[in-house]
Amino acid sequence: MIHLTIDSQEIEVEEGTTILEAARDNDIFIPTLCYHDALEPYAACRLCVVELEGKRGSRLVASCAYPCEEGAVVHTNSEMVRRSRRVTVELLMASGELLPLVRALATELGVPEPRFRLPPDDCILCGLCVRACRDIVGVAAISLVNRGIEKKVGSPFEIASNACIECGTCVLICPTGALKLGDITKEQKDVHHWDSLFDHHSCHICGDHNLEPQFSLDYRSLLGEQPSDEESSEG
Amino acid sequence: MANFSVKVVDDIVNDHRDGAEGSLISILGEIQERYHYLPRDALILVSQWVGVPLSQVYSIATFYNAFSLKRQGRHLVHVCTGTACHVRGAAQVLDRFQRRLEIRPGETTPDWEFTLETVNCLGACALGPITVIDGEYFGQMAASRVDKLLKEFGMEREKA
Amino acid sequence: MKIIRTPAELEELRRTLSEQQDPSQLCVTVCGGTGCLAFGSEGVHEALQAEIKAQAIENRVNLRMTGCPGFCERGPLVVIQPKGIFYQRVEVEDVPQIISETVVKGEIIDSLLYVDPSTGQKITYESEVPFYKKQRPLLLDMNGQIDPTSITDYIALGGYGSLSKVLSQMTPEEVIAEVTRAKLRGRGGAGFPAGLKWRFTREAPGEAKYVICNADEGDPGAFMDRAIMEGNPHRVLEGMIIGGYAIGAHRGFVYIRSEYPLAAKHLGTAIAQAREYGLLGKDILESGFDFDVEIRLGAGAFVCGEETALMASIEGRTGEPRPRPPYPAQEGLWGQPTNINNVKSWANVPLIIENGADWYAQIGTEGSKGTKIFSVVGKINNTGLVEVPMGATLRQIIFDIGGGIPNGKEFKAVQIGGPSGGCIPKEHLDTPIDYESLTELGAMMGSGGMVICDEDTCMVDLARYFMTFVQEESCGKCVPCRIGTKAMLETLARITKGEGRETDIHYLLELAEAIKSSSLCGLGQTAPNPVLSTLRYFRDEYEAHIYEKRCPAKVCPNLITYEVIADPCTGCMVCARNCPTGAISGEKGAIHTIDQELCVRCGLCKELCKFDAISVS
Amino acid sequence: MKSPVKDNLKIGVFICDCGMEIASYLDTGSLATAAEQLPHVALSRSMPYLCCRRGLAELQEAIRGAGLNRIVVAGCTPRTQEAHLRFACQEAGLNSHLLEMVNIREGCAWVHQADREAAMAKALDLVKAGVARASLLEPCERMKVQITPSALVIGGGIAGMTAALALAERGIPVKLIEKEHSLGGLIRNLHTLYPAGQRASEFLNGQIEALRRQPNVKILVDAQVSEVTGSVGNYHLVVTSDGKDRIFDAGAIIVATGAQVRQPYGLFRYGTTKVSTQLELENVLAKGDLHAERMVMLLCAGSRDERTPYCSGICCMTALKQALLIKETHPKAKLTLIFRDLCLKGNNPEANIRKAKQLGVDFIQYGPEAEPRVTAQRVEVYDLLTKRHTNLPYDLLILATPLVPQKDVTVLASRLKIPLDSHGFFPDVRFRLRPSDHVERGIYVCGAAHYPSDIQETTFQASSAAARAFNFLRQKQVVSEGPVAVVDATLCTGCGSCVEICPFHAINLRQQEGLLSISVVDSLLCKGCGLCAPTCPVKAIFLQGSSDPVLMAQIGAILSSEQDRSRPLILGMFCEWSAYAAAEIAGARHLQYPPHLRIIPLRCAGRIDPYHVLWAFLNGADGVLVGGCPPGKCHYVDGNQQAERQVGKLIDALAARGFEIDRLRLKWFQPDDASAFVEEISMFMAQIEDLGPRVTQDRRSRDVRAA
Repeated sequence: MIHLTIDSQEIEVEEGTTILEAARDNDIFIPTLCYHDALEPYAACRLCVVELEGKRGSRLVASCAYPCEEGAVVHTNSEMVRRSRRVTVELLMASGELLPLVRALATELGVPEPRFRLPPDDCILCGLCVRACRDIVGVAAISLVNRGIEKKVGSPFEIASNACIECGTCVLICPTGALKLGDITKEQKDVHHWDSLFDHHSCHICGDHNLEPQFSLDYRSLLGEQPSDEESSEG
Repeated sequence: MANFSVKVVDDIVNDHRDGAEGSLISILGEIQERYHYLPRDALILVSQWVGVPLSQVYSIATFYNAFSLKRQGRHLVHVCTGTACHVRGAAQVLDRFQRRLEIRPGETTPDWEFTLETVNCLGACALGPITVIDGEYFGQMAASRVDKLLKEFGMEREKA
Repeated sequence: MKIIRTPAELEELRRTLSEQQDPSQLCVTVCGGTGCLAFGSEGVHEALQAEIKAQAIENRVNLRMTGCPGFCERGPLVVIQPKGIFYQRVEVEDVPQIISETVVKGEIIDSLLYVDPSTGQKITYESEVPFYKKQRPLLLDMNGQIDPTSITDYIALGGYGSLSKVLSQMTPEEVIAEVTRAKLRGRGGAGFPAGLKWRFTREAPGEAKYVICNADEGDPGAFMDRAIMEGNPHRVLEGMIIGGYAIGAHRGFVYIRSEYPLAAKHLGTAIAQAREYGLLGKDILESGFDFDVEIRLGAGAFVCGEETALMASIEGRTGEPRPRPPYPAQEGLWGQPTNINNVKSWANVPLIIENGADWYAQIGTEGSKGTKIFSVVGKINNTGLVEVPMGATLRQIIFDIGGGIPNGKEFKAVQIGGPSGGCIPKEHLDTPIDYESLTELGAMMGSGGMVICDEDTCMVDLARYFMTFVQEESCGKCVPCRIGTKAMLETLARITKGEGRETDIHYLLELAEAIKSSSLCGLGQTAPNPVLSTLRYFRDEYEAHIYEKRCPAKVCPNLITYEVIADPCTGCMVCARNCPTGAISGEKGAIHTIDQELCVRCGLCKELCKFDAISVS
Repeated sequence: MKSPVKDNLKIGVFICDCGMEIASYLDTGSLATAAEQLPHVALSRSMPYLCCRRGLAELQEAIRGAGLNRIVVAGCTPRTQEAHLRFACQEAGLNSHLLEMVNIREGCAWVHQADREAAMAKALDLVKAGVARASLLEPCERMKVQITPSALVIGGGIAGMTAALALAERGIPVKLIEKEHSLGGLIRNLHTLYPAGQRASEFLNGQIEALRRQPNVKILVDAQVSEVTGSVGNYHLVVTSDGKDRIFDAGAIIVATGAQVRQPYGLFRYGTTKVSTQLELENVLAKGDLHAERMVMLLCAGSRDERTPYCSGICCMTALKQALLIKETHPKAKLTLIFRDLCLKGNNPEANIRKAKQLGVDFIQYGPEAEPRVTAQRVEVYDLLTKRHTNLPYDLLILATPLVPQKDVTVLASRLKIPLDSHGFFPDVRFRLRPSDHVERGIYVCGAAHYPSDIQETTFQASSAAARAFNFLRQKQVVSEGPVAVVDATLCTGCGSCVEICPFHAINLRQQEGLLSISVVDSLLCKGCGLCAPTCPVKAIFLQGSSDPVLMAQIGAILSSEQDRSRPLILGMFCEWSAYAAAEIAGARHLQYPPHLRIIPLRCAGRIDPYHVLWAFLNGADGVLVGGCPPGKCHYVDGNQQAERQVGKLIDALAARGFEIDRLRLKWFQPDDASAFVEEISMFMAQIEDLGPRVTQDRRSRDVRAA
């Protein structure tokens, strides 16, 4: 058993319990976005950061992943925490008015009108859908593609995924409702697609002859594949 | 540009058979080296042979700078934008290449001749600013040298 | 090739090898480091080979392509041993002369000698070059001497002696104790005590354990790791084997960034040779200890320098960091205890074992032991690698060794530690450098990249540069790093464009603090440093950009104008012909004028004008 | 583990507060107390977080301590937590299939926030149903089968050879069988290859050489598969080669039987001396005795029309290749290429067109509406570009005829139990099912057998098929878990209707000496959709965990409601892939809808049996809503159609007896369209409200019985 103090509350927990779990069991609220009981901690949204006192001054740690340590002193809502949370929330709001939780936090922390804007997007890249698809459903039809500010959730080659079983778990678990099954299964390739009427890339020489029918490659489309522009019609 | 061959990919993967998932990046690296980009078929085959989800292969292919999903031009132009090169004016050199080739970094000229890329540091800072074309180093670059260099690599089109 | 089975056999081999070597033997060494190769040393080497053959003096002269001794600025470097005659900026054309004059007749070729810019006098011998004289090469010592692709060269100089000592005379605990006593600190940048890390990993439970050499030298402008791997790969290997023995690991990985093909090649050769000689593999030197090493190439991701991201990459996933704890020492590669150290750290290990912890501990300062290699680049006369004891001052490095700033320009600041580091202005030139003092000054040791800035360097632009870098390299997992760095970059870009607002500096500070404190991994936590330190020492430059819409260093394109100075202009048309936007007009022989509307401030005209008739303001 | 005898059933009920997520809308405490009263419930309690470390520990403790042998968990959606809970049960020594989850969060607490009372009533009904169901649950055992580590490749064409080689190189013993006397398939008849123009024979010989050098490959020519028995991972094959029968086993089968070129007799004067197919031209070119001066190539000859609606994919490239070849050898020759569309693949399709144009090949585009006319002397065609009729005199007309399936495909298909598409090619069937619910069959199709494809495409498919076969074999064993159909041999009459209906060919009739033959379920192939159950006239086949008794108990329990009966009570029997998913997502989004709906999830709407519906009405349902996947979207091929049939039948029967058939509805739902779901429910609800409560008990039961 491990003993620690969270917001001046003496708490005893089993070894291996995270600060977040410990707090929840004692009705101490810590905001989270990318956390889900059924999944491994991801520690990406940084809303759940808490102040951990240490020899060399306090520091912030992600409570969803940080294990309770004997004698630890934790503050879940100190000024340090609130300062960082305020910025995080403001940054989250850069891509649009988001889910209730964030809006609630914004008002509570007195976050100003975001001073920085990104193209509107409901996805906050909490990765829940991707992790659920991989770790719960076990098909890994979608993944995080690109990196940095370009990062997004997508299926391979960003066309209909053939691994997707359309179970809807990703949609169910998405906290912002940003994800539609259609995004992953749009134009779900039908086995006969290659013999259907196709629209064409047109020839670069006279612009009139029609080149490769887009769906002549049904087999690949089944593999989440489609003849790509640069492969099919550029000279 | 070498035409994509299934056999080549088969063999590359087969060489890494025991490495399994751990060798994924090495495999993609070899394919990239062979074709200067990662053909879609190749990614699909790799995922199937190695036995990892295509989505994972795809996210790796899009995560690392060394990989490209777009077909590359005949000549690869790498402009070093490392710190040393930057303070010595790499920006102007890059700018000149962009104007001359009329493409941004990561893009390829419509005639599939040149692909322009930036690279973070080649560790040959003494020569900064550096440009590498098809593996050949050109040190102490200057905007004024760009045109000549491009001509050497067979760029005919007149200045835009 | 015969396998070395016992320490005795190793010693035996070493003796025979050194006996074969005649100290008076003529030997021409050519630097084969990437820097010199880029200068064309490959060609020089081939030419020398051909010439030696042509002159039929193979039996009298050895030719050797070595690693990088550090003086990249003057490459390609050629040294003629045993005298150590030092030729620089050698070209293929010079080769016949070198052979006929120097090698055969022993005469010095003046034109190829190095001229000390400060004194103006020619220097004949390598040992007298000030750039080398004031250094203390421990890790780079062999780079100029041995052929990195030959294990025997290394063994001849006592290589693998430490390994044999460890395996035959020391228990793992003793090894760890020795490293701990030497106070070796991780050279990756954070400076965590290596001995301690080793012990954690050794004591952590796990069915398999791993050691990793972090050779993902992503920090732009730093290339000392590359120099070590290219020039003396066996020492890194030896260090890893010793570490593996101490920790109880049987498998090691070297994670090299793909931008370093030569380093990977040499290390690969080294591994193959070590296996061949039985120094890797089963029951090394009859100790019963098995160990092997694999190379894993990175694929271009700065974040993979972060240990958890690096391990993810080795496991074949995207290089996304994961929260720590658990630390690699507890749960690393494939969930097993793993010890990650930087190339330099590993290379230090054989030295410590060979000369003892006490010897090592007396080099450097109280807190930071041993030497540190800096790559000194940017606005500096002697670009190159500088190895000095911890505690050397910036002045020594930049002026005594680095030869100061070119073209009589004014030194402004030095940027240390790359994207995670900060800049240090001239008032601190005399601070002795170690981990603590640098952190004090808002910089950090980092990999040891030093970028020298002179008066023409805009610190705001430099900050923006680094922010662009981390912003592009951010893996995008956590919010502060993904969106925060973007926000900072936008703000900086705005400032350099002359659209800065009063609130911007405050906003930057606010963001910086949050990103530092709440990011998931080291990349994010240190990303704001360049901005913070420039703000700390050069706030005035920021203010000049924001309030006066002025770039003091005349760098930021939107804040400068190019103009033709009337009298020097001869109307030669060069600028007009080359202007990419046709902004320059003027008759032949008449003074030209620049249309500020059309001008894109590419600087081409200024660069091309032979009469300095273009001014920037 | 053996199932406990009914009388010592010990059911444990655990109600999760989910922090305040559930507790702030539902009184979990009194739910627990209420559940305590239910039959066989030995223990019932509510807990703050069931999913957390502590919660799971408590659950396991209770199982061990109180000796519980059935568990009902009322909390959040099973989708995310079920796996963890099942695992916890398993750990505590309880078969994981004896756990029943009731969704009172997305399914109740979050969606009826306005009407707490009704929500409570609903929650209780859901728990009741859970308990009723749990008490009838039986353990399912997982079954493991070793895989025979070898492969059979059918077809020695380029596809077959590529696949065989790839597998062999990875140490898999491969039998490669070819029905012809020599390997190579279609390519044997080719002269050169597109686009590089390499000699086909060289290419082919290279391939064959590599194959012969490979010790892991055994080649059988003049061979055909004459019998296939066994199942997933272990196929027992009889291959007839030159009269002799060879018998061997294989874990995986790759179908690479290729296709054939149609001989279009009668079409465009084919059969006369001046008209030939591309394939015949290949031979001419190979021999080098081409003597025509004026040549016309007609593309899409006999394809992309009513009879053969598909694009054969490779003819355009062949035509272009041949054109270039001819122009090289006969620069003088006049050559016109008449096409509808040019289907060219590869990096730079224009390159060859340009080349051909430069060499003087004329291109004329025609449209389907104006097909070229071929007379003995000339080809008359309407040029779409010039909008003019053109006459082309010819000495040789080359028809680009499509690839069509091999003659014997149907036989092979039935032997391997794999489907054929409408044209007679082997489609690539993909199951949209959870990995845990189905095992791969180990049969893979590639090459022209799959659809007309060029060499690049074919080799790609072959490698891909080989890769999947390789990873299938590499597993060493297949494991199937979860509910499957079971036959009660004492009842089965061997009528074969379940064999008919099973979308996965998982049921076979076993002949018995002197007895009625009976149905036997291949539990590796069974995906547990339950389509078979309603079709069995004697109810001899049932789905584990979803048998009629179980479902009826659930229905009975869920409708024995204490809710205010002035409001209608509606039963939803929802396919878990569509309607139920939509309901859960509506919950996750906190969309509000009337609380008088009780949902029972099914694997597939096709499981619905008229009796279930009647039973529901008998038990006081005012309306029954059946929800399934939209047409073409069923995860079990055509379960939704079966549902439609069943419900349709019932509606007619009820209508015939003047029953208000508006009380029974079948609706299609998109899994992720939560708002549409809410709309549907509200509409149906309103409809039932208008109809008012059902007529009196006795009357009702009478007319239902009559039905």
